Amino acid sequence: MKKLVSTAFASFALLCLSTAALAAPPIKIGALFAVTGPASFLGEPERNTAQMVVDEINKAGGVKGRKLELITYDTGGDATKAVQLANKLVKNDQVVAIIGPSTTGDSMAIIPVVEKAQVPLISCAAGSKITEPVKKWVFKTAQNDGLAVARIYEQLKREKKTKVAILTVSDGFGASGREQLKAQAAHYGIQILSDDTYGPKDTDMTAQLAKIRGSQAQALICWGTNPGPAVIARNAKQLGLSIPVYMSHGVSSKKFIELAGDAAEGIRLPSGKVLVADLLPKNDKQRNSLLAFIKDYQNHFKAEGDHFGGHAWDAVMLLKGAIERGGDTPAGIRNALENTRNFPGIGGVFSYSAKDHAGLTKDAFTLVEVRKKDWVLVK
Amino acid sequence: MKSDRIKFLVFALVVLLVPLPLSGGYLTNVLIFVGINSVLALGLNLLLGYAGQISLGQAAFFGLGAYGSGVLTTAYGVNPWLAMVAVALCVALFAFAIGFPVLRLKGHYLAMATLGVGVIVNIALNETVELTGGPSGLSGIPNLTIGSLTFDSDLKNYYLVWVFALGMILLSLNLVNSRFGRGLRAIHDSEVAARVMGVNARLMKVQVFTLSAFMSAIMGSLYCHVMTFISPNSFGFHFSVELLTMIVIGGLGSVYGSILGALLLTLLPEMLRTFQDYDIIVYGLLLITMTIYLPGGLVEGIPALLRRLVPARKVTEGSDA
Amino acid sequence: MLSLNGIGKRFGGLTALEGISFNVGKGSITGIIGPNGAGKTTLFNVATGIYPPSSGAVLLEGKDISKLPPEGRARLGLVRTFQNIELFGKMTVLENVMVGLHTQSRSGLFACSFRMPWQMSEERRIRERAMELLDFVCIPDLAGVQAGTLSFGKGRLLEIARAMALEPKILLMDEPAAGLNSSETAELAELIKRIRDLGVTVALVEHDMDLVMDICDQLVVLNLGTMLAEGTPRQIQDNPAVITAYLGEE
Amino acid sequence: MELLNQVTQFVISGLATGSIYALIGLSFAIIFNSTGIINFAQGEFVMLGGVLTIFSLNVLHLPLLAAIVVAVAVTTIIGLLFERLAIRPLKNATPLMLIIITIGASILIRGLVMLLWGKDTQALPAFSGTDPISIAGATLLPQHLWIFGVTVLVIIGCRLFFNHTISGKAMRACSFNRRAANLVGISVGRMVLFSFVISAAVGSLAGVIIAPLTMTAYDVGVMLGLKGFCAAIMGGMGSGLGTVLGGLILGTLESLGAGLISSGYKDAIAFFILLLILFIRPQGLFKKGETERV
Repeated sequence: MKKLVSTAFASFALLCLSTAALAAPPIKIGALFAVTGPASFLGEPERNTAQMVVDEINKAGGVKGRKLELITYDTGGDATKAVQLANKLVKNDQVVAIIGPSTTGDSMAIIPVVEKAQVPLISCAAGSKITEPVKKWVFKTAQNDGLAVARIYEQLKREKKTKVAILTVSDGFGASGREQLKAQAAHYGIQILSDDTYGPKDTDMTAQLAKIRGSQAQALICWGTNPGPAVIARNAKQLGLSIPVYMSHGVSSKKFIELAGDAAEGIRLPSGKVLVADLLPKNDKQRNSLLAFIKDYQNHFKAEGDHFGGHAWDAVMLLKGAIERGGDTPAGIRNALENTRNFPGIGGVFSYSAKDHAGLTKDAFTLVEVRKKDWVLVK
Repeated sequence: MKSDRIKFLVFALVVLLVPLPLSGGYLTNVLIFVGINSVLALGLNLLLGYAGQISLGQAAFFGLGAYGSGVLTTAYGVNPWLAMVAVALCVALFAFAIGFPVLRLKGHYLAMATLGVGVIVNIALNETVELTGGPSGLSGIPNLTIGSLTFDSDLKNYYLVWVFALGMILLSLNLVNSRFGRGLRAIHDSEVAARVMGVNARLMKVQVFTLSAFMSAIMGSLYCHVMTFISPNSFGFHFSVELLTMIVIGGLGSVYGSILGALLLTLLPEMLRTFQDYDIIVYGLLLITMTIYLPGGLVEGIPALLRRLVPARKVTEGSDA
Repeated sequence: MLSLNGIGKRFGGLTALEGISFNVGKGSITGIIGPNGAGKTTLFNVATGIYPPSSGAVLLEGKDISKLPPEGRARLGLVRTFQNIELFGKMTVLENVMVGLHTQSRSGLFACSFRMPWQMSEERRIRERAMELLDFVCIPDLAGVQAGTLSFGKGRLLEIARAMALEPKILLMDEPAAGLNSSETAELAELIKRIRDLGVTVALVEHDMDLVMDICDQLVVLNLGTMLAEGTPRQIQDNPAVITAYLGEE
Repeated sequence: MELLNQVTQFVISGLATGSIYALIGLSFAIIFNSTGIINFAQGEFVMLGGVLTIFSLNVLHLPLLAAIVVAVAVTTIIGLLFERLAIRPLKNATPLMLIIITIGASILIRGLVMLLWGKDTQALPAFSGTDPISIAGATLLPQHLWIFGVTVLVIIGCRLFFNHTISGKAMRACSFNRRAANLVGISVGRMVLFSFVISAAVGSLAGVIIAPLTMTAYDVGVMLGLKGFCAAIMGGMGSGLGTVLGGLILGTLESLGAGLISSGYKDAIAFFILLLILFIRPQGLFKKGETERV
């Protein structure tokens, strides 16, 4: 009898607890992604991943017993819309933090909004000027372009190649890469012999490549997102361009190999480790996160998770950690974020500090090469 | 004449009172952009709805205004108000210069030429990286100030933008109901007849083109100071088409129609929240169905619908009694 | 008044007009007649500057106006109406006439948008003058009607009022009686005479021979782009070449 | 010597790209010639050709030839529906309304394709391999030869159709004078429909044969359409050699501009030339002037 009462009591208590957990209002997180428009190749996997991670967290009981509610809006890659929607998240939805936007332009546009409203922002865009100089409320998960550039230049230096040609796409991604390529060249003793661009919708780059073929360049570095680089790979093969071709992390997905076909063979690029998760040594810090992300993404979307989705994964997980440690107020979350150390994510191992809101080192990138339609690590 | 004045006063009063119940909320922010888009749409409507000359490059003038002010104030520290006036005058001059050859063209050729101007300006904004920051955009543009008053909140910006907008709306209303406006409408109906009536069609077309460029440039300057960040893809072909959609939906050849169209299309993403990815399809469908079934836009369509409904109800009431 | 000197006009390889020369006397009513395809409307288009002539010159009061655009010629007092009535259909009848008064007023873009005082008084003046003109063609009651909804006959009257608004020295009318019934044509004849009595020279292209013979002082006959004859209605009626052109070879 | 080699390559590449523009330009001209409409949704027909072929190939697992036939057929039906649903209902359409409607249609088609097949770029395998062919020190791909070949076939086809068949002659008659054509018993409505059907077929065929080179996605139509339109304007909107020459010149100038002047301003150069032509010779580079009749 006594036993029965205590069991009943215990179960009642448990029931109370769980209803309390259910009754607690969810923690609202805002998300802005360029799901449509020219940057949708970023926004779509990011939105998918963010929703997926939030669902997984809620399934596992939420954060400190409270559910997360993700409120996602599509910016269409339009700065004006991004600002309106950021305002909406802050003022109407009263979110405690915002993840995204996908592009550097959208991110730069909404920084004044979040700074003024004092809501932490974890951007998923790559441009280094988002967190340089450091803004109090702004963090980012996507690796800085500068890190990718450094990775390529290091390799070239090792191979004693000093003359390069660069070919960048004329959008935000390419412009930022171009800036970094030019800024860091001197530091690695590299000389840029030709500096060309192409339009995001161009279908033939043989003119630029023929010009590069005629120069003394020892390597070609191309900065763009699909489909441009695939066109360049094909055109380079058509022209019989013999120098090694380096791409950016903008095309580090199977899609690039699929689009470029045979022409992709031998092309190298810096990539987040998500591409080569199964090739990583057992003791790699990121291994567990990477494998979990890839498995989840495969289960949900029957597709390969790429590092763009990874940016959103990192953003949500960093936020989860920050809420656990700092509570559910914007200020608490911000402080906890800034104190995040050695968080193994998809993009790399994050360590934020008061002086660094980007949180990654160049170890975030590995250099990979296409061999037999798959990626291999460059030793 | 009198009733036009009263209509405008009521409209202005509504505009000035609307933000009060919103208490600086999110909607205030959206309404700032409604104000900007209203004037942009109005500029295009003067050109397209009144004079009958299409432009698919309106976003270029808006962009030049925004970048002109943005660059002058950030890189050269020019006084923002001075920059606004100087830039608007330069943009107007530019429009005046290209207006003569461009507006000699008609119909599809005119559409293509204005589109070409838009594309070239957009490429120039993208490529002059040293000046404009290129595709990554231009940030750190200061807010406008008057004395010690800084326009740094949504509410202040709302009144800033709408004071300009109301002024331009009033001037446009005056214009379309005058000798000049009659000339434009005459050109729209029959350019040959208008010219035979002694209307200098070529010059008037260029003048109204210049005026719309001037209005767009002023709004561009305001936009850059409100946003404090600008990037070239806000001023591309896509936006020109959006402006076109606004006036087609609101009402070609109607000042208030332009504003209605701007209001609806700026709030549309809000209303289509449930559709998410489908809004691009809704745009397309709206353009087609409105042109086929409601070529006068909503300003003509709504009253027509009401007229059709009201007598219908009277009949039913009568049959009840 | 209006002199055409050796006017020729070619479209591609097709010759529409060749060697047309005649004078329209001041204060007269001159009729230009000819079978279909004779080039009458083309001649009007050249005279009013809608087409540039391929050869020859157009002189108004002795001054060469060949290089002027239509609006420039209108300002000098050379005004026309159209065969298929070119009204501004979406504007009201009154507004149509007010467009005709365009050359009688000066307010530009700035004055109009800022409602300068002189612009306001000019606007009032134009409005009053437009009403007078509607009175002149006897349709003052239609002032507020949308022009596109007018019957053909009323449209014709409006077009004439609008043309008169320009205070023309010479008015060219392209088939004014086309599409009118007989009573409307009779009214038109009266109206044209009243216009002439105001001191305006009139030239008209017309198929309605009764009308032409009734009101014209002088006739010019075109055939296949060339001038066939010139003279008073009586002379033309008896001209064998004209009879052949109209009735064909026996 | 090296410069000469480069220039040869620029020219050859330009001609290859130019023939793509030419083919799309031809499909513009077909509609314009019989209706006076510039179809701003023309680029979407091109896109549909490529996207539908890939869909038939990858999802329906059809062989390449069958996939192409399906793609062209479906696009043609879409062209037909477009004319029926969006162009036909307009009474007394002004050019302005037609511009707005065709822009609306292009947005709609693009949106539907995006929803149905996603936003990813996809590639079609080349028809005859990817081994480059060397010509005078410059290289081409076998796919370029396909494009040249199809362009030539389409020109010949148009010639034969417009000059030697009843329907073709009737369509030309409509372009000269609609009212007169109607009077002699030609159904103008049917000819307009015809022109949309043929143009959709040609456009989608262009889309199919260029897909292995340029790859395809829901939004490739915009730029290709604009360039095709430039080509057609340069050629004076004719459905023959003029447009083809226009396309080839545009492609070559673009390629030379990218190679010798500035790759960033490549498109600006193309549009600048377009503007110059519109200003100086609105009737196109190869046509004699005609006076507009009032």
